[in-house]
Amino acid sequence: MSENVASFLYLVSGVLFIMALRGLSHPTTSRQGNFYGMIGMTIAVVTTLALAIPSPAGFAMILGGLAIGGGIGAVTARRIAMTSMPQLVAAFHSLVGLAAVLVAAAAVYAPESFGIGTVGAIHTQAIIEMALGVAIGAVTFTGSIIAFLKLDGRMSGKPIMLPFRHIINIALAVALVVLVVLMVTTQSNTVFWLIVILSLVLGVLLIIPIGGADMPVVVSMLNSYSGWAAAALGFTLGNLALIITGALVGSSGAILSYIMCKGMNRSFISVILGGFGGETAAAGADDGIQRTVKTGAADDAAYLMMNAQKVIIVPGYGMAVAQAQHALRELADKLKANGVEVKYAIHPVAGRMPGHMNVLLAEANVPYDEVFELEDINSEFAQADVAYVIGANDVTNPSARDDKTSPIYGMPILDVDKARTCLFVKRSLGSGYAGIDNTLFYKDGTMMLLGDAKKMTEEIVKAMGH
Amino acid sequence: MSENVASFLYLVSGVLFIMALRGLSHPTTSRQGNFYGMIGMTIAVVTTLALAIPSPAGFAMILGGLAIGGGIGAVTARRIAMTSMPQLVAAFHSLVGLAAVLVAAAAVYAPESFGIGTVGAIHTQAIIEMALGVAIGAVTFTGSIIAFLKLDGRMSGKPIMLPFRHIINIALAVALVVLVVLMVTTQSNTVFWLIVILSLVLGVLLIIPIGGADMPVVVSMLNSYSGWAAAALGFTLGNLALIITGALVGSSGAILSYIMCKGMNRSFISVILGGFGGETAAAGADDGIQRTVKTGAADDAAYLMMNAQKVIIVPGYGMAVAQAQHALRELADKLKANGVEVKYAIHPVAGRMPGHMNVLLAEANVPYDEVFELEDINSEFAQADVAYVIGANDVTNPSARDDKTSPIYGMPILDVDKARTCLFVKRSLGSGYAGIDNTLFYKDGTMMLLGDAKKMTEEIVKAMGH
Amino acid sequence: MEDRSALGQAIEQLEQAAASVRLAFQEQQAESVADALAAGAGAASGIDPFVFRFAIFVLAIFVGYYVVWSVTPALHTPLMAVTNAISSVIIVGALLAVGISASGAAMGFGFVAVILASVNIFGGFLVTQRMLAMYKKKEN
Amino acid sequence: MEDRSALGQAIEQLEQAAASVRLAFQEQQAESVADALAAGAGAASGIDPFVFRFAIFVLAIFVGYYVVWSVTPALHTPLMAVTNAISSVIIVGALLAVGISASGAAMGFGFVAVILASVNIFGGFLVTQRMLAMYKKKEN
Ligand SMILES: NC(=O)c1ccc[n+]([C@@H]2O[C@H](COP(=O)([O-])OP(=O)(O)OC[C@H]3O[C@@H](n4cnc5c(N)ncnc54)[C@H](OP(=O)(O)O)[C@@H]3O)[C@@H](O)[C@H]2O)c1
Ligand SMILES: NC(=O)c1ccc[n+]([C@@H]2O[C@H](COP(=O)([O-])OP(=O)(O)OC[C@H]3O[C@@H](n4cnc5c(N)ncnc54)[C@H](OP(=O)(O)O)[C@@H]3O)[C@@H](O)[C@H]2O)c1
Repeated sequence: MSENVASFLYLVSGVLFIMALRGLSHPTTSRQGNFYGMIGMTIAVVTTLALAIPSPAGFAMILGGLAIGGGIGAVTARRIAMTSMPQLVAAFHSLVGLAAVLVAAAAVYAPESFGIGTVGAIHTQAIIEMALGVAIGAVTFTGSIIAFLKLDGRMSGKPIMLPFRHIINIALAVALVVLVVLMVTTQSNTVFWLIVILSLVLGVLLIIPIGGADMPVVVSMLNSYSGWAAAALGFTLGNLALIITGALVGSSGAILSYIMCKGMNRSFISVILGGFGGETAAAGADDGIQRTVKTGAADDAAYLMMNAQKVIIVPGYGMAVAQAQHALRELADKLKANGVEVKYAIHPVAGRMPGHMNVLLAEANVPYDEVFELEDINSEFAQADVAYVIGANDVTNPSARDDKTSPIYGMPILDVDKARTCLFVKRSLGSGYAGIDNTLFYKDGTMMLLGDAKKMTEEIVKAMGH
Repeated sequence: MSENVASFLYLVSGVLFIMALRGLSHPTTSRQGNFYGMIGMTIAVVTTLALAIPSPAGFAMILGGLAIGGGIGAVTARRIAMTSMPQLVAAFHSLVGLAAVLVAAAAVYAPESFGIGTVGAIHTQAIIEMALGVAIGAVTFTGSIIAFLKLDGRMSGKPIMLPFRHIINIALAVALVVLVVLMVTTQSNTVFWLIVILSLVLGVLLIIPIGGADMPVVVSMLNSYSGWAAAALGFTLGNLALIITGALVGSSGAILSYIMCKGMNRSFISVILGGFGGETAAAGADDGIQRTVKTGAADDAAYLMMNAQKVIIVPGYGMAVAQAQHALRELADKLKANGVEVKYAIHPVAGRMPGHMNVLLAEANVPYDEVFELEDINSEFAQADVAYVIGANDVTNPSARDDKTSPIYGMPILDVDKARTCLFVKRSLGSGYAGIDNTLFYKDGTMMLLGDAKKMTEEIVKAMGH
Repeated sequence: MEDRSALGQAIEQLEQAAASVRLAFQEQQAESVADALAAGAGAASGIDPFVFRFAIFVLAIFVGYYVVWSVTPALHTPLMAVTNAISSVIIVGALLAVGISASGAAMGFGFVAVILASVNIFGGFLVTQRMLAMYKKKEN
Repeated sequence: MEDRSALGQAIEQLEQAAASVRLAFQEQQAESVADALAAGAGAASGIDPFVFRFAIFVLAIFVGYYVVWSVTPALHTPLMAVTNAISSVIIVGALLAVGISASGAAMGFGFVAVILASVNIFGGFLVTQRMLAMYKKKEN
């Protein structure tokens, strides 16, 4: 295959990737989009094999690699619980980062095969592009591993704040620049591996000071990084598919990070500088003033909801923890069977990942046209009889709306307090992710249903059955 | 300047053009966007002059050309009435089309200067690209002239339907393909000019069967064509600025045509096949059934509005014809001074051009945050005391909503019939662009204010002054 | 003369590339052939620039699609005016025709094209500016 | 061997280009120099491919920006999964390393990279498919 044809096909695969993302603009077109993505990847792989036809041995290795990797990937994809998606994505990113490092290493050891010079005489431009790619790739690798460990609970979510960490990081960055210059002049493999090692260390140092709860932003940021690494290597290899895809992935991660930070009303800088959200502050009932809380049992909740005309369900992180989505769906079915109008209201940062609640509700077969975003449903709380808040907390906290001194002031919230009755399912009066007290618990119209989200919901369903 | 630097600068100017369009996503950023566009154009021009430094004589000619053209352009831009924008845009497109033809001609006569071969030995690929560019450019030229003449009333808007016109057009298209092949083989200038002439004829033939009222869609389509012509020549000249800009302009025109057709609930094909909207059918009062119409005078209207709490103004094509926007603004000011809430409701295809009403209201200094689009205001008519419909007709016609047999069935409309009282300012009970009767005129809550939009509005203002 | 030295460089690069390719070819070593080809890539890429231009064209269509859909309907009339103005970037071709062409006819065509395009450039941007200046916020 | 004839052609083109440029340069005629340079453009464009690639990169960033903003928030989790899957197009580099490289070390690196990237490709697309299959419309 000529290079021209190959480049054209790489462009086609880039366009298919664009269409893959475009498909995600609506649930009905999304599966087709994913399919475009698969075709794009197939075209990229086949084109590469046709462009540089491997030796039989090489071909065998490639097939073997695809089989091993594909097998692991397929099994993982089938087995993983939907609630572990954040961890999975973090783990996958680390693989992309490491793959980028290895591709760069291969290019250093066999520059001829990539058309970037000969051993000891690699073109300067290629070295610089490659160094960028390898550094970003290595940071992505170790950074994602830390994020994975924190998200999976295998490492404490507590921020680890080294003394002088900013100075250390800056020193590392300077050292990296010096090493790249050295690499251009000496063309030494040792220098290359030094770059890799320093970047790996940098990846760890950048992520450990960030609290476990901020990991979703980090995962998205690392997603962006993996894109830029791919694009940088795309320049080295002169490969259009890599350049286009890298830019797409880079934008995607950056935009999702931005959306998350905006939804939390925090600046991106403050997130990546770290030190936030390590331990959830034990706020709540202990703040001096004695306030009354109305608690209720499953029976009360069942009675209230069965006699309502309109119920709006507000899921949050607690629903994910308790895996309560299926029970919730049953509850909604019961209500609908009794002629109650049921809608779901999703806050942009409910849960711990963008779209977290949507994917769980989808898993429980909740039709997506019953699920509404904040702007579209917020005005309806005033007409609702019951707001059933299940495992959500911060996203309902009225201090974000009313209290200028609150750390989350300015973040948009779901106006559950406008509903006639507000049912709160959670295990305690403790606070959520942001660690601040929720005054709603002490409001007249609120009834707390203390307990695990799944158990409580199941009990309510049972109580309805009578 | 090296070609590399030049290409980079062309890319910069392309990006600036993207930012120019991006700026138009909001009125506050739009002026900055236009400024980016100017900088982009300056960079493109200066880069070209630096890349291929002209002789002193050539330089003088260029300056002269810029001065003459710039002068004409600037004066036109200053003098033109806002109501003549459709004509102006059509006239300008014809210039772009002709310029594209001339650039292609220059390339044929002096291929060396453009790096596409030598006289008599122009590269095949370049010829094909150029032929595409010149054909589209020529069609744009004559097509835009016809559109201009029809819009400016210098030519009847009546569709001119030649017999066998589809066959003639197809024959012309086939002839063009044959000529391009001939051009590749013979490299003859005569063949080039034949291509130009046939394309000019084709441009005329394509547009004359389209009724005057459909000209806005045509103008937008020709806008798109001028973009594709520029892009085709961009390939010939290997110029990034032309390629990027051509694609932008091409998309832009296509999307606007699509929006207009969708807003009118007609297919693009049916528009360009022509034969619609030549003579406005004299529908209305003459359809057999005797129906009663309540008419009113300026005093009645003034009384109704001054005692309203909320008035929604619905402007249409008649406001543009009568140039009533300034009087309308005065009326709104009077109402607001009396504590009446005033809003403007704009239908996507009100007037004869996308955004036609908005630009006229803006000219009359109506603040843009009092002006609402259909989706955002339609639910408010139910709470409005008065809907003041000034020169609009089709966009309020309830048969689009209720009557499945109506030719405009399915087109979204402004629900002015939901307002307590609906005041209709127009000169007669005649129909509008679509030529169909409006049942609203005979409704109970409707009062017709027959007369010229501007005069009637001024009289109402006077009546309010009492 | 800057032009001449640039040309000189180009020739040198081309010749080097050709020489190294020839050498590699003769030695029949697949790896070094590929390398040598790539070595000349600065001056002589193995990929036809048309492919790159086509990729740029395709991506620009995507950008155009999205950027135009993001334009607010209230500004559709200025959008028509401003796209008209920027489509006259065709003036680039006209400038080349006038500036460096050898043929008198080509210069003439170019000159007329410069005039037409500049009517559009100045007319288009100024009329857009005039329109946009009218779009105001409440009370100012 | 197809490879060899392609190389032969490339050499020929390069040499022709070099020769014609040299000729033109000697004759010192600005026009024909430009033409000759352009004549060689098929094999040897005057523009560094880096510039084109950079243009493609910039436009792709714009496309990415718009296309990702158009993703509905409800599908942000699948978006993360699918972008992860497509970012493993880095496998292209790994395939080159395994397939045509001379160095054993490079092959080894490439092999591991192929494995890692394919975990991602299969895992990413399949998990996305699994997720998307769950998004249903009312009553079906
Ligand atoms: N979505 C994103 O992209 C994203 C990313 C990063 C950060 N965040 C942040 O995450 C927060 C999301 O808000 P949210 O309202 O969804 O969650 P939240 O404010 O963190 O509150 C979750 C609540 O669920 C309860 N809970 C935990 N386990 C439970 C169980 N098994 N059964 C019942 N309840 C349980 C907890 O209360 P108890 O302990 O009393 O049970 C907790 O108060 C926001 O502050 C947001 O800024 C979101
Ligand atoms: N905006 C676009 O992009 C676009 C493009 C192409 C087509 N269109 C079509 O244009 C139509 C626009 O709807 P529209 O409601 O704005 O206009 P319309 O339906 O065409 O009605 C305009 C009305 O204004 C009245 N009128 C004319 N001159 C007047 C004057 N001097 N004073 C007072 N009234 C006057 C006319 O009635 P009298 O004769 O009784 O006075 C006429 O019925 C739609 O059918 C749309 O599909 C729009």
